[in-house]
Amino acid sequence: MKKIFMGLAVVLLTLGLCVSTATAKEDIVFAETALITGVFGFAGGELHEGIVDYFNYTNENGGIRGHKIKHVFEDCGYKVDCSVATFKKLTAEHNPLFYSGDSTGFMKAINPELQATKNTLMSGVSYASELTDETKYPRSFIIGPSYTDQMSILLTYAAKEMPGAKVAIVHSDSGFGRDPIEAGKAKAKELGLDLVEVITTKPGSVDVSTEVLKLRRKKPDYVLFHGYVLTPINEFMQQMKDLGMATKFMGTYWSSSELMYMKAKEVSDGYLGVMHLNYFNMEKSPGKEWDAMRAYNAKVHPDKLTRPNFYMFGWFQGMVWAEVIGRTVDAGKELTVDNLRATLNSIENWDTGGIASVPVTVRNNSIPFGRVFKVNAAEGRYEPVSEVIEIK
Amino acid sequence: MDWLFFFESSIAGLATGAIYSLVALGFVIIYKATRVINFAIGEIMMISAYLFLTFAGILEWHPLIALPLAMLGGGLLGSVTEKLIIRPMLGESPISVVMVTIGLSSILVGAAQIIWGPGPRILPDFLPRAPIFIGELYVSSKIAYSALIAIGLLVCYLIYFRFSRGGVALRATASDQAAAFSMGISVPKVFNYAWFFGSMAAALAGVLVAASGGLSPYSGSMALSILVVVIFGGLDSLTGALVGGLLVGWLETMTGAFLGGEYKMLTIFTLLTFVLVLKPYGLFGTKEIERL
Amino acid sequence: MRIGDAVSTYPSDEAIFRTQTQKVWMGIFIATLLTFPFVSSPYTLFLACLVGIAVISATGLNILVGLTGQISLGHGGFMGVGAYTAVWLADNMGMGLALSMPLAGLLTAAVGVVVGLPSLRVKGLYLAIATMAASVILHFIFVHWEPVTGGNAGINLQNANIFGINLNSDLRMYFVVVPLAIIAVLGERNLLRTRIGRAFIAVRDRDISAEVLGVDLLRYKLMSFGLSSFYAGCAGALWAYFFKVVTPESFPLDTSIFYLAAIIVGGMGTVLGPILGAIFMTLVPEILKILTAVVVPILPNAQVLLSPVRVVVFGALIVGFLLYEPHGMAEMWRRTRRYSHLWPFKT
Amino acid sequence: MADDILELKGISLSFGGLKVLSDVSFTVPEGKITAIVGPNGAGKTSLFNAISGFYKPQAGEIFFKGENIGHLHPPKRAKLGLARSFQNIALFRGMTVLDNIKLGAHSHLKTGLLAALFYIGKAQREEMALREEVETKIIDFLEIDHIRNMSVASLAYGLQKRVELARALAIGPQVLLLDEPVAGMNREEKEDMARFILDLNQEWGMTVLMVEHDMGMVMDISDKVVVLNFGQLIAQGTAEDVKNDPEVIKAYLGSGNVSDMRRRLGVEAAGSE
Repeated sequence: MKKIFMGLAVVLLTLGLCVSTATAKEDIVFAETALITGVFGFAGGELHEGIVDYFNYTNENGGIRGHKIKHVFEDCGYKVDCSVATFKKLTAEHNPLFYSGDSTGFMKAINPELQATKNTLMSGVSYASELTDETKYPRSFIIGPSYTDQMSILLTYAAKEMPGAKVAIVHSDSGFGRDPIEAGKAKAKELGLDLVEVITTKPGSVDVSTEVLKLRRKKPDYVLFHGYVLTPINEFMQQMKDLGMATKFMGTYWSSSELMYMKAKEVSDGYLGVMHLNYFNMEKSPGKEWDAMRAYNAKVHPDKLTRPNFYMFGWFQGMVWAEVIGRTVDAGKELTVDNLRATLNSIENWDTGGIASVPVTVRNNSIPFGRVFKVNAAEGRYEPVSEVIEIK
Repeated sequence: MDWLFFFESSIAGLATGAIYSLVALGFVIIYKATRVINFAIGEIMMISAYLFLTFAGILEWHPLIALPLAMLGGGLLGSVTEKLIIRPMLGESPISVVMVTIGLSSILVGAAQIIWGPGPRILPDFLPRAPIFIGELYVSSKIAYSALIAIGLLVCYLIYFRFSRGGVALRATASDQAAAFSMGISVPKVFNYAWFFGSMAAALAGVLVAASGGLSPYSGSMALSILVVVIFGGLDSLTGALVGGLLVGWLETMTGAFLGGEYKMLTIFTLLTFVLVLKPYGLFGTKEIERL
Repeated sequence: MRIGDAVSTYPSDEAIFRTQTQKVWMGIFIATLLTFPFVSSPYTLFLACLVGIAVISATGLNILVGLTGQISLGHGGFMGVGAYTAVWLADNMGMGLALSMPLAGLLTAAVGVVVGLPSLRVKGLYLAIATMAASVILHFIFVHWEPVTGGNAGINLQNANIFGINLNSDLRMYFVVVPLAIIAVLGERNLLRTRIGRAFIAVRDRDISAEVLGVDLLRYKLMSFGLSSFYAGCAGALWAYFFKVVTPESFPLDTSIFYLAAIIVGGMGTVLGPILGAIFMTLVPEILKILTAVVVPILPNAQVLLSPVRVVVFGALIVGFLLYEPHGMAEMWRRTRRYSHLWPFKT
Repeated sequence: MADDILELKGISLSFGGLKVLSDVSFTVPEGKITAIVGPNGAGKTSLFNAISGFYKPQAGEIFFKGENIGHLHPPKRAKLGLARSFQNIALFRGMTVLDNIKLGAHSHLKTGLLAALFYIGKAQREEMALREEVETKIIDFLEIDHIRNMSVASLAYGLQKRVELARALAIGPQVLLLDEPVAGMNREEKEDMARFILDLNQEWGMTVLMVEHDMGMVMDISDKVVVLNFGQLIAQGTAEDVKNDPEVIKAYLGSGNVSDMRRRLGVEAAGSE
């Protein structure tokens, strides 16, 4: 046993020292740092499949203006140094035109390199507010509204539905959780909302009964969650509903997935989520592309009857870049970063055929639009309850 | 000062503390017998909660069957751990043994992801949900019942270790391994037994924590607070585990209530630093006598 | 087969490289290091820099844990202090790496000494938790001291240069990191040849006896904390220069555990151990990825399916080493070397 | 007295309720071999620990060359020249024999951290001077040159004791405190050790204070014997005086047959086993 173990260790080490290099292909290359493991694994896996499926679907239908897409990726489990390593490796080996990154930390770390040397545009799973500054992040793009914008959309909705409403913000004590809080406070004030409480919790699984005690006293009309996926939002809702409170609950992108009604069941009824995409599971089809996506999914994954919106995010991410390539090719321009960037910035009122819930317009290095959706727990779906809300 | 809020928070804090005490008890039992700091205790909690989820949520067995089975599962996990990776480490430096348990926690996290998937889960409701009011005082039902169950097991453990043969063997081993061995106590058996019971306590706590806080493969990280509890109370003191658990649970909750959640870790770890400087072996821990 | 070495003077007996063969091997090694960046792919070059930084940090931790026997879970936090300080100095004072890194190291050393203060009263695992408390407190400071740390968003390094040379490529970083790593390791090796290194080991092996024999415990424990933190601070500074950004999440508790694992896998208390450990632990995730890639042709979805397996393997490696080779890779290396010396005779 | 290098006055030490030493006073004459004897649990090692500074006596004073050193921290006492060995060999297992010995010289070396890291001029010169001194004075003297590069863990018991003695010598002792230097040794090893101690005393003029159970050796080489029982000093004087002291005999035997005890002491004194 000991010998086998030592032998294995030696083999591993030698393998590591001779990392092979491969040659780049002519196709359009899309590279990705995937998030299959790690704390983000629950979403990363689906997101990754969304990207993969979209590219396969596109390639099966002749590619983008004849260009096939080659998709390469590696998993990093939400670790910055690994992501940077993967970026270097994948860009060196495949020279991708597009890159899907992961954490905010990675987006920041890679920014100087991204600007300096590579012919690559990047998007990622980060909606960090800081990335909306195009002068600082000219090669990065947020596929959707930033966290601040998401929060603003929800607050706008609340202010419209109940002017002067009492609002509480609950967020996790992590980089992600703290991101839009200051801006959110300012926005609430601007909208004339009464911000009665801001609560910080540890991320992940925590007991929230004390926080419920606080909210019980402040009696907010709305509680806005940011920085969570599912827990402990369900617990807040459960306990506050048990207490007979009429508070409405709302949350930003990562807290607005199907997990809400799938896991928290009837407790989640009436929960409000902000979403720039449509959901996989809708009462009626929002458009042709959406139908195609459903059909393709049914064909290649017959076992997957439904998909969380992370999958939609992956699909949409692929779609945005495909559109950018398509438009650039149509305009007869070369596929360089600058041309692609210009094309991207020129997108105005693009109809995505039902994938996005809003007409796509690019502004502030992002797509600062969204709609508010409401959980219908009995039916097991989100239903749109607002018009498109734009943040300027 | 809103006294009602103060008392409500205090009760919530003590209830959390009771669960901390239970995990800490499991931790201390293991430490007392085997001198091993088990950094994987959070992951044992997590796996046990997943076992409960499997039995009660997926197989839809009655919680009264599922809960003991999950505890048994947790206990067995502890026992197997002891046999496979702790026993061969006998006599190695404490750092190495700690690292073994850290390695184990990584294995368990990965295993949980492979078996149950990476997404967050919610346990099926098995505790009464109606909020409890004591006069004006509101207590969240889940946390109240969890605390009661935790206290129940705590009492059972204390009685058991005080009076049973196994308990005596454990205490004998804890105070002097060689002497215990020469008195005919099978020390390896005691080790295994400590890991089994210690992990079982953690298992129950894991289910209770997951019941109110949800569950994911990374849930085990909550055990950081448990480390504070056991160091605070003294690594080898059952009393320390009980008192430390309640105190740390209370303090953490009060910090959250009056200062904000971001100060929780800061407060308990700052407190810990002070305690360590003033009482290097915790409030109730045995001072190791140094010899030349 | 080498038979023996005849040395006639004390300096030659205490030299680091005692034989001609060793010197030759060392020359080959240095030559390899020099040519490596020009033949490697950008990815391996990146990894090499990462390994270099890890070697410095692991060597620092080895001084504290391996040589002096004080367990620390605060190493990641110390690296954070170094990283923030270096970036702050570079951006606000316009300093180059040659100045900002040592200063960052010194500040971190000061922090380390303060964190080490309980070490006189607190031992073993109690100390481990006390140092963990320090890293929690440091993390809090990173998040909340916004004017300096940039709070949540962290700070970006605008001005990465050394002696006026812009450190904007991995190649340049390589030629900064690798020599520094060599200096760091030589420093540790030299330390072991002097009274300070002996005092450290004495404190580790039998602290009380050491005190009676003339070693001032507080002084050497704190010195060890300080020196170890200095290494961590410098490694953190290099990390910051390498990634050009520091956020509160750059150095989580996992970092401390990673380095502990590295020195244990490598072999605690040896000079070679932290080097091998740092290389191994940095490359393991990469190696596992390559292994997964090998399976892909057979199992197209392998990368997705096997990703969590890597987490398991990572843990299993730590456990495996501790069970089957508790003295780490350095011991494996030593055994191999002895075998090769005596070849063709059986040992 | 001018020629007493070490003087203990009224040392009392207790742990909790347990009295380990009560009011112990005696002197150690310079250049002589003094032995502390007494049954197990008499407090001999505790007394050593009090002299080294590891235990802080509740009462009493310790004078070294006429100066009260009772408040000094253990390393300071070592630097003054109070060197000792330990009952349960306290060698540093992670170091070679040579390094163990060198560690003894710790408090006399001056290399600072920076010099050590770069091993520049001064540090190297100091280390080489130390090596030379250790080699010529100690290693040659104690005849341990063949094991100098071995790890101490692999050494035989007798050799480990000898390395401990070497380390104590490297401290540059004014007084050498030896805690059971020959305990557990075979006869040959004992004789070697006794010869080293005598040589040290006679050739180097070393003052030795030792705790020893082996009566034969104590009686053979000691100039002065101090007897402890239950933490109290019950007799002191030359070996001959002590041997005949009825208190001592009672202490060793408990009670009863004095002549038998005397015979046993006498037999042991002859060195046969």
